[in-house]
Formats: sequence, structure tokens, C-alpha cells
Amino acid sequence: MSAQAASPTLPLLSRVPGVAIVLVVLCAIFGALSPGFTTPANIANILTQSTILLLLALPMTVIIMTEGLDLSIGAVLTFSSIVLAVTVLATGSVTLAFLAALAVGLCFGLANAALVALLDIPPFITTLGTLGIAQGLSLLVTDGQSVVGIPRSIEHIYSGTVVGIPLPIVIAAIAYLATHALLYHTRFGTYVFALGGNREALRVAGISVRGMLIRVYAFGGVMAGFAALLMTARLNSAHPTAGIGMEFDAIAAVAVGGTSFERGNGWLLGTLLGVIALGVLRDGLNLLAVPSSTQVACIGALVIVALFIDGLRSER
Amino acid sequence: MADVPLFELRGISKEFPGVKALDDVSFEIRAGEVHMLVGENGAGKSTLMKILCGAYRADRGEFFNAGKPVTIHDAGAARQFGIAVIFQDFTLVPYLDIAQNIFLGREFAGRVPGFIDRRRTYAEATRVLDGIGFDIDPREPVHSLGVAQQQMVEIAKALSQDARILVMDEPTAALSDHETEKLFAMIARLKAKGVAIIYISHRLSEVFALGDRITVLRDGRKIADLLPKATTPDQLVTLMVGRPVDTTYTRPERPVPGEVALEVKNLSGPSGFSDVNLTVRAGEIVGLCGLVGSGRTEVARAIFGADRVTSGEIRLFGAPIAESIEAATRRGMALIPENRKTQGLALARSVGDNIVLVSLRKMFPSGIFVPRRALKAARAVIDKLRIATPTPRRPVGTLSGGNQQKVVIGKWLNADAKFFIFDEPTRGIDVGAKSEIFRLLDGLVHNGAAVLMISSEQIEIVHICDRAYVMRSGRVAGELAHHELTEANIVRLGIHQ
Amino acid sequence: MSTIADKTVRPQLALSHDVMQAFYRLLAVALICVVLALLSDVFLTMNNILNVLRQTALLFLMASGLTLVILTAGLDLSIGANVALSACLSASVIKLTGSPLLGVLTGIGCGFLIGLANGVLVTALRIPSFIATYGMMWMLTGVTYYYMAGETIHGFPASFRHLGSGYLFGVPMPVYVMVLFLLIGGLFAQRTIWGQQIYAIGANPVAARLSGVPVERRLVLVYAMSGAMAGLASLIILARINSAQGDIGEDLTLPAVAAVLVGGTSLFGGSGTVAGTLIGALILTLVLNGMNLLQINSSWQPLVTGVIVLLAVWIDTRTRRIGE
Amino acid sequence: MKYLTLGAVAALATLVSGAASAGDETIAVFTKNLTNPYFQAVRVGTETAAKKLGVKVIQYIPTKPDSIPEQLSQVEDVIVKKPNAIIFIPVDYKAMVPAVEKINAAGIPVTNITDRAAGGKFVAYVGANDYSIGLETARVLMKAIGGKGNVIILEGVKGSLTNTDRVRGFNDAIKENPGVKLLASQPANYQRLNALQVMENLMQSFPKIDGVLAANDPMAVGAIEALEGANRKAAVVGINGSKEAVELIKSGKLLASGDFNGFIQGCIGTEIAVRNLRHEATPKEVILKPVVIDKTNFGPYQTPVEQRTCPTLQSLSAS
Repeated sequence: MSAQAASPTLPLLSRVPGVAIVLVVLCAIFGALSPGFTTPANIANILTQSTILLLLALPMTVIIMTEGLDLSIGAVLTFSSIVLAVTVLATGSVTLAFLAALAVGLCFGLANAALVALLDIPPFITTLGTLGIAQGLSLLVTDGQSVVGIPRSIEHIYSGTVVGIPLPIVIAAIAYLATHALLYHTRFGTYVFALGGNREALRVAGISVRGMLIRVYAFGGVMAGFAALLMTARLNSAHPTAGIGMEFDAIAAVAVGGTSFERGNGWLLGTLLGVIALGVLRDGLNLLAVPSSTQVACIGALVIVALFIDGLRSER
Repeated sequence: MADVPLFELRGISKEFPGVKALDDVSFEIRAGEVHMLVGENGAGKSTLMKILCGAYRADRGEFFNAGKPVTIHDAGAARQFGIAVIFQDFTLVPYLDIAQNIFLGREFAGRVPGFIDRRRTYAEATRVLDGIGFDIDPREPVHSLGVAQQQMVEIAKALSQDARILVMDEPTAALSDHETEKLFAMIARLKAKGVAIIYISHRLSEVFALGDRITVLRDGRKIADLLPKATTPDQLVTLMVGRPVDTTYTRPERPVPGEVALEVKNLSGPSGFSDVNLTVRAGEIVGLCGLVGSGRTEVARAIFGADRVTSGEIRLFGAPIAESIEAATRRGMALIPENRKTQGLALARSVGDNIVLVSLRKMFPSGIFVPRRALKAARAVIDKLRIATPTPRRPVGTLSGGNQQKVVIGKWLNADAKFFIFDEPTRGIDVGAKSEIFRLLDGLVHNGAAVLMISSEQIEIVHICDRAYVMRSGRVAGELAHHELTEANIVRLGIHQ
Repeated sequence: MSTIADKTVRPQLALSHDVMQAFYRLLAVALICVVLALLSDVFLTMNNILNVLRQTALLFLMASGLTLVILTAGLDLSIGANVALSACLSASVIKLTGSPLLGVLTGIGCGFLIGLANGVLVTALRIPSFIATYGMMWMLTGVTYYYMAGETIHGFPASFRHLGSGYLFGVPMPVYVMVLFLLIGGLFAQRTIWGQQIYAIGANPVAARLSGVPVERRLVLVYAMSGAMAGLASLIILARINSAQGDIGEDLTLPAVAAVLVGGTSLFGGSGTVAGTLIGALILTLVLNGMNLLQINSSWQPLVTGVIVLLAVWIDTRTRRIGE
Repeated sequence: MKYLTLGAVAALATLVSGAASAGDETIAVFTKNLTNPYFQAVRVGTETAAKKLGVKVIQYIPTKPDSIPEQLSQVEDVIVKKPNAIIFIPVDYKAMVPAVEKINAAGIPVTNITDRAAGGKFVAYVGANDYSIGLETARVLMKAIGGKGNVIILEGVKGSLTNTDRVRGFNDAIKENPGVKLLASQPANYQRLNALQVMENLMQSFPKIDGVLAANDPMAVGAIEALEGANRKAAVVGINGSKEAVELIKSGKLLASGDFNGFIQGCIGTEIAVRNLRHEATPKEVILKPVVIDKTNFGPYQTPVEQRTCPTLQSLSAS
């Protein structure tokens, strides 16, 4: 909601279609067909499940707005989560472990930034490479085993609640609001629009494009670190395959949310809706006990339909 | 006081690998004057300005701000001296609003560090926009603005940096006369405020209409520093080109118009034109004028099959034509689009590749592509149009504007097109190249081709065309036979009474 | 604007760049071979070389079609899923009819149709290829899972399996298929007007359209070809492992993308060659083969692949830089 | 965003009454993926038994094969739906413990089959001992190659419980035969193509390979194809007793396959779950004794799982 008030550049009405329509339709269908769907418990359930993906989709939106991409974010999440678990087992200090996870995320973020900004390697390729690296490191550190036996205190980060609201939702909400403020109310955000829209404008304005790119990808890495904390807490363990393919889910969510891959035309609220739409779809299909194979096909259909609707709109 | 220039560059030299872009150029700017900077493309105008605004660093040379020696090492420094540039290709961010664009890089800090004080931003933006008499909501996203409006935003942006020195690089290139008048009015207002304006232009009319002083560059050297009153256009052009050129290009005798090449009946389309009627005969050049946004380009694109039409009929050489580009090209229609970089050429591909692109089917009906034959054809075109390139293998993006335009025309010649639509064929092309293009047009019609030419420069239309249609808000406001073809008439028909 | 600006290259390096690209890559191949030859005495045996080529063939077949797509500045993430479905369908056709020929036709046909669908999504529905083919990937996988219901189809006539595991004059069949399609692909891209148009579309779609190039139809063609190649690859796999299973196409897509990129084709479209893709595929296969020969912990494989991709592209950007 | 958080508050406020409607007895079955025939056999097993016992089973399978987060999500979704019982194969025996605890917390009786979860409360565990199956299958191969020669191990997905135990079994069998030399032990992730290519590469390094120990049937098949491709002979064994494997044994290409019998595990798992629902006595643990299918005994395995009948607990304990 606050998005349209805060961002005159994005009149909400012109954006509503695509994702919003899909989301409403999905909710209507599942609500009608499955009594379990509308129960508060289930809604809380959907939102909680969406939190990790949201933490990845937020920075992905920002990165895609700069005409970039981060394919490594899922693998980085995995590796951070492993480092977190290993550290906590070694030192027993949750804080230290969490910091370690953030550090790993930051390092990969900076690595991506360095390759993109300093060596001018296209983001897709850069992050495809770092994806492999993070993946490999995860396997090497764990030898394919899941890391277990971490203290319960970490698990509470996922299962705990604040004034009755599940902690993950609170964290995700904070992350969303923070990103929103960052994108629509700060210099950083303004320059993100410029990175995708017209880099020359930044240069003329005397702002370092490289510096900005570095910040953007670092942001992605750090958010992956946070997501790693939730993921580890959720699994109460770390596993070298836990985050595989999440980068594509995140990208799909962003695209479904109506952010375009060109000219810095992005919409953060759309990303939020996109993430929830994916969550609703999976949850609803499970409640309806739809065969897994059909579920797989539905996810693909969702992505295409949402973008198709946006496409129709953009034609006029 | 007055003889101490506001800002001065002395003995500026700049080399790029292989090229001496600037050689010991001196240049001074005085408060409240419009200083015309002229010269053919590649004369070093842009380089000089980039150095002035800190985008490039000079190899040698000094700067003086109000007589005091200073250095300009980056854009920030230049801004401190109140130097602002409005570049040809705008520096606006499409999905930010006007206010955000105006203050890009100079946002007003809010209470929280890093945050922006929005209220102040919009207040200031409104103030600046009012200052230049541009009445628009600063919350408008820039991507929804027209070219002219975007340029106003550019100017507002520059002035908001309370610029004392404003550099304009071909500001009217994208403007209709109507809009140009507004721009000139504003320049007058700025002068009054004591702002110095450096104005780069290829349009002699402007140079003499606006300029208080003219500096001529050629091949990176300063050739002359003149006063308009004491100069004639021919002198000026001779200085620019280094050889005498007739700018008042006189139209040679044209053949008697032949069969009807193009016939458009009650054409209407969603892109904003309705009930358009045109005829173009073989052997004549017909102008299509009117303000930017009056639907000229849209009609042209529709005729070419690039845009949809809702009703009406298009006949090419008598036969109706299916609205598709392929059909049009196969039937010998050609479009030379207004923006050659984004619409005309595959810049990374070689000159040869671009030249044969249209005629692939014709040249290789079997579908098998034979590089040798392609190169041969390309060379023929290159010679015919005197395109300055050592080899057809050279990426077309590395050629000068004029030569790029020739390549665009060349690919249609190679496809032996019979009906040509030229959309702003001389935009951003220097005087020398311009008259070459005109001769080319002549050559075409003499060989029995027909030409429909869109131009924002009435003078061109008057000089080159046999007839002209004038459009106003999507409709043909009138047709001007050759004897009625005057700038005055064009303007009269073109603007709303 | 900016991307177009990026594409303007200076003449002298326009030549030298391609030359250096090829040079660096062949150098890399040679280097890897030397190292492996030193470290492993079996590397240079005829068997192993043929073995490497056979494995390269598979990767190349998938990557060759993809190269054309990437030449138009597009992407096809559905080839892996495409392989899975095509393989399973043609497998059951062979089982039912016992005719390898029908099976081959089914496989290629299925792949082709899927590619066609991608083409329509990208052109008619104007969905960015990245997303369109990603969605397609999910849908195909769903269909495959549903169709196979966790079962496997196993045991095909020798004549069919010959395609994957057979030899001709001591050289594995897939290698011939690879060479054949290297020629076809190379000729199509360099020596046909469609190839020329495809490069033009990649370099500047607007200019291509305004030059009378049927952009939509060419794009559809390109995606269809990519699909057909995936279908063909699925047959080779099928013939080699002599059985089809739902997960057959898993993790085949990104390696193919990697091969194209290592092969020096630009993601921005308009520049790259099918031959380059072959070298790319060869490099990746050689490294994995070497790691197997040296019995290096397989956990290293993703890491090494990643580094290679980065290295290859970095060298490209460097060679571009040198000219400027 | 505001709405969502509000919704969540409301949600938690009334969490207490978050129950789904209860119809006839339904049992939710969790398996690892849609692609491995083994789990298909398990699913068929549960359905066959369910038909017999007059209950309804619903299958839950991650859309991404073996995806930990996804199975966790499915568990959370299912808890909302409150089935009467759950039959559970964890995609990862350690990482899924929190999921099991969630089920326990929701008070839904859960029966663990195939992979023994590292924690959580279960009605019972039904499975085969991967170690002993690995051991027995390997022993068959050792006998076939006369207790001497060179063998290769094709491992499954690193870190999966089944793989670790099976490979341990293999190695112990090898230790029993001092004449046998282990040339290499490479992972091929339970996948055909991987197995094929790993095998091809290994054959380059090792001119003489007498036996191949594959941790599942698809890898065994991959190895066989590789061997045939190079016209080389070696005794190959796999594990799972899949339809495909049985055919190969019949045709003599595959020496043997350890019968991990997912079908029976599905049957027994379901029977136990139902007995537990009906408050009948149930064993805490059923370990199927390892059977190795080879030329001598493959007959009965030719009937496709769909047509097999479920053995009962008694019949098992009887035999």
C-alpha cells in the first residue's frame, strides 16, 4: 500500500494487473475448494513459508532493476547456512555464528560486485560462476552431509513469536519495509533506478557507477546471509542442497511481480505479492492434495500467465 | 570588469590513441552572451565541452575562473564553477520523476542520514520549473514525457545547479519550430539573468539568429572567433569546412513527375493520425512537415507497415499493399528512420553486413549466403555513396554520423528500392554531409525513384521538395504546391491558429 | 542506448578480438590436455580421447541450439526439461512400435514443438525469454513426471542403441552426430541468409525489423531449432543409457549455458559462433574427465566449472579491453 | 504489508481452533521424489494396503526431487489438514527431524519407513537394513568373481543415509575377501547418466575391472551400458530390485540386485499406521530381512508391483 504513496514514479493502478489478479484468483479458488485454506493457521503458515524466499526476492528486485541478476544467491544462502551451523558447533556462540554467516554472504556479494563492476563481466555469467563456487564449497565443507546438533536457541528464531506474530514474519516484514525505505526514500534507491535507467546520468551527476554496483551486490549477499539464518533455524540444521534453485524461484517471483529486466522499471510491492502468490499456489495445491506432477506444471503456468497479463497491458 | 571573461580555457590539447582531438584551443566565455560553437562533426566541439564539464581531462592547457587560474579534475569541480551541460542524448532516468531527476546526485538530505527530504525536493523542483515557465507536476515520471518536455527537464536540471555557464549541444535537434521558439525565448531570459550560454549547432539559421559570438573549430584547432554581424553564412561555412560549399543548395531541374508511386487514402491508425491522404509521384520529392508530434513519423511508419492502421488504403505503384514491412520492402519501399543509431543500423555489425541486410533475399534467392558476393555489392555501394570507410568489414558504429546515414541509405539502394521515406535525414549531420545527402536525394529522383521526406527544418523542405504536405495534430492540414512552398506557409498551416 | 553503445567496437580489434578469443580458447584446451597428460598416463590413450569426444558430443548438441538462441540475446532454460520429456515420449514410442525410426522422429518432433511453444511465448506473448522458458521448464517437468509416474522405460533395440553406444570405424556414433551438426550449425549461422538475419536481430532488433527482417518468425525458428536439438540430444542420451526416467534431463541446462558462454558467445547477442561453443563444451568435458581420471573428490566439480566460466569470460572482456 | 501482518495477528489469535474437517480415515504419505522407481513402489504399496484396509492415502512428493525445504513446507501444510496418520520417508534423515517434531506436536501419529529419521517420536519404523543388504549383495558378487579381482563402487548421493550404509556394507564384503582389490569408489548420485559417464572415465584408468558394486539399480544399469559400449565384461550388482533390474537379471546382464522392497515397506507401513489408528497392537520396528535377487530367485519379482498383494505383519513374522 505505502508503495504507491511513497513512489510517485509508480502509480499503483497502472501496475495492479498481472500478479494481483493472479493472487486474488488463486485465493478465491483455494478458499472455495479447500476449507483448510482460509483458516488463520494456514494463512500464517503460508506467510511464514514465504519469508525465506522474500528475503532473497527483495535484493533480487533491486539487482534486476540495475539490469543485473544474481544466480548465486541460493547457493550463497546454502553456504552461509553451513558456515553458520559449523561455527556454532565449533564455538557455541550463536551471535558469532550469525556474524560469520553474514560475513560469508557479504564476501560473495563483494566478489560478485568486484567481477561485475571492476572486471565488467556480465552479471549473469559472474553469478553463474560464483554459484558453482558456493555450491562446491558447501559440498567440500560438509562432504554432502547435513550439519546437525545446533542449539535449540537458533530454532526459536523460526518457531518463536513476537506479540503472537511468528518471528520469521516479523523479520520479513522489517526486511521488506527496510528495503522499501531504501529503494524509495534514500539516495541509494534513487541511484538504483538510475543504474538501470540511465547510467550516463549517474556519471554526469558525478556518482560512481561502480561504487553503486558494489553496494547493490553486497546488499544481495548480506540478505542471503539473513535468509541463511532463517533457513538454518527452520531446518534446525544446515544441508548442502537446502538452497538449490531458490535463486530461480526468487527471480520468478520478481518477474511475476511485474519488475521488468530493462530500464530500471521495478516494483517492490509486486515482488512481495509475487512471493506470496507462489506460496499460496504451493500451499493450496497441497491442501487440495493435487498430485505433485500437476503442482509442478502449475508453477510454470503461474509464471507464464502472470507475465502474459502484464504483456497484454504493456501493449496498450 | 566586463573584459575579464567569466571563464576561460587556454591552450587546451587532448589526444586520443591515434587522434589529436584538440590542439592548443583557447576559448572564453562572457557573462550574458550566447557563444556559438560551430564546426563539422569530429572538429572537437564535444571533446572541448567534455573537458569544460570535467568528463575528460585535458592533456595540456589552463583554466581561469574570473581571471583566477583553476583546475577542473572532475564533474564536481566543474559544477562548483557553475558549469552545466545539456547533452544531446539526455541524461534522464525514465522511472524517476521530474523532481528526482532534477536533483539527481544533489538530493536534499533528510533528517536521517542517507534519506531524502521529499517535501523540500518537490518544493524546490516546482520553484525551478516555474523559473523557466514550464508548467508541469514535478511528480510526473520522466518516461511519460515527450522529447521536448524531457529537454525542458534537462534545462531545469542544469539551472537548478544555478549554472552561470550553460552548455547546449544541438538543443533544437529534436524540437519542432514551435518548441524551438519557446526555447529561444528562454535563452533570452537566461541571458538577461547574466547566464553565459555555449551553444553548439549545425543550423546556420540559429547561429546567426542567436549568437553574440561564434567560435569555429576544424580538425581540433580553433579556426576563427567571429561576430555574427560581421560574417556571412558562406564565409562561416567556408571556415568550417575548409573549402567553399554552397549551403543555399539550389534545387536542380527535376524531371516531369511520372506515374503515381504512393497513394494513401483516408489512412487512420491507433498511433495518432486519422484520415490522411497523400500521393507521391515517381521523380518528385514530397515534403511531409508539421510540428514534432503532429503525426508525421507515425504516418510514415504506418505506410511502411511498421505500425498498425485501423482504416484506409495504401497503394504502391498502383497496387494495394499489405501492411507489413516485409511486403513493403519486397515491393521496393524504403524507410530511412529518424534515429539511425537505434533504428537504422546494427552498430556492432560491419558496414557490409548492414548494406546487404535488406537485400539478402534478392541477392541470395537460394538462401545460401556468399560472403564474397556480399562484400562486392557492399563495395559498389560504398564507392557510389562515397562512404568514408577503409573496408566493408569495418563495424559501422565506428563511422561518423554522415557516413552512418549514408550506410542506411546504401542498404536501400542495394535493394534497389523505388520509393523512399526519409525521416529527418540530416539530423545531427554537419553542413558538408548535408548537401551531399541532398544531392543523393536528387540522384534518386532523377533515376525515377519517388521520395517522401520528413523534416523539422522548413528551410530544407523549401529547398529540396517539389511539393509538401503539412500535418497538424494527426491530420493533413494542407498541401503546398511548389510555388506556395515557403517557410511562412508551412508554419501557418503547421501551428494552431 | 547503453547496450548499443557497448556493442560499438573499433575495427582493428573487431578482427583481433575474434582471433584472440579463438586463440585463448585453443590455448586453454592445449594447456588442459598437457596438464592431464602429465598427471595421468591414460589420458592420451585413444580410448579416453574418444570417450571425451563422446561426452563432449552430448553437451555440444544441447549447447549448439542454445547458441543460436543466445545469439539473438535470448535464453532457453527449458532444454533440460525438454530433453526429459522428449526422451520419455520417444522411449515409449519405441517400446510400443518397436521402430527406432518412429522413436527418433518423436524425439526430435517433440523437442521441436516445445521449442516452437517457447518461440510463441517470447514473440507473440512478448514474455522475456528467460522467464518464458523458465515457466516452460516447470510445465514440461510436470508433464514428464505425470507421464512417467516414477516408472522407467528400459531396453531398446540394438539398432537404436547403436546411435548412442555404437562405433563406426572405431569412432563412437555420437561423435559423428556432433561433427555433422557442427557443420550444419556453422553453415546455417555463417552461410545462410537466415543466419545473417539472426546475427542482425541479436545486434539490433529494431533496425533488423525496419530492414524487412521477419524478426518474429526468425526468433520462433531459433527457439524451435534449439528445441529440436534438445530433442536430438535426448535421443543420444536415451540410446546411451538404454532407458528413460523422469529425471533424465536434470542438471543438463546450466552446463549447456556454461558451454555456450565459455565458447565466447555474448549474452547481449549478435556475436559468437557455433564452433566456439564446441570448444567451450570440449573444455568443460575435458576438465571433468580429468578430475575423474585423477579421482578428485567430485565435490570440486561445480566449483571448478564456475571458475572456468568466469575465467573464459574475463579473458574475453580483457581482449576486448586491449583494443580500446 | 500492513494487511498481511494484521492477518497474521488474527491468525495466531485463533490458532487454537485451526482444525480441518475429519472425514473417513486419511493417511498422508511422504516420499522423496517423483523420479526414482523405488518410491513409486512404496507408493503403490501404501495404496494397495490402503484399499485392503479401507482407508484413504494421499501422496505428498516434493516438486523439486529430494528438496528439504519443500518437504518441510508440505509437512506444515499437511498438519493444517490434519490427516489421521502420516507415513514418512524423510528426504534427509537428519534435516527432517524438526518436521517430525512438528507432526508430533500436532499429535498426528507418524510411521517412519525406509530411511530412519535421526529424531522425533514414531509409531514404528519399517525398513530394510541398508548395511546388511549392501553386505549380502556384495557377497554375491564376491562369490561370482571367485573372491579375487578388481572392483569399483558407484556411490549414490553423498550424505544420504541409504548410501552411507550400503557403501559400508560393500566395503566390509570386500574386506572379507583379501583377494579383491577396490580400485575406486566414486559417487554417481544414484543417476544413470552420471553412472555411465563416471564408469566410462574409470574404465580408462583401469584396464581390468571384474566387478561393479552400484548403490542402486539405475547406476548399475548405467555401468552395464558403459561396459557394453566398450565391449568389456564385468559382474555388476545393484540395489532396489526394480522391475528393470529383474529383467536384466533374467537376461543375464545384471548379476544380482539387493531387494530393498519398497512395495512391502509401503504395505507394512500402512498396515501399522492403520492398526495404530484402530488401537491394535503394533510392533515398534519391522526390519525386512535382506533378500538378494539373482538368476535363482527372480521369478516372483516379474509380476509388476501393481499386481502384487500385500503381505501382512503375521505373514512376515511367520516366515
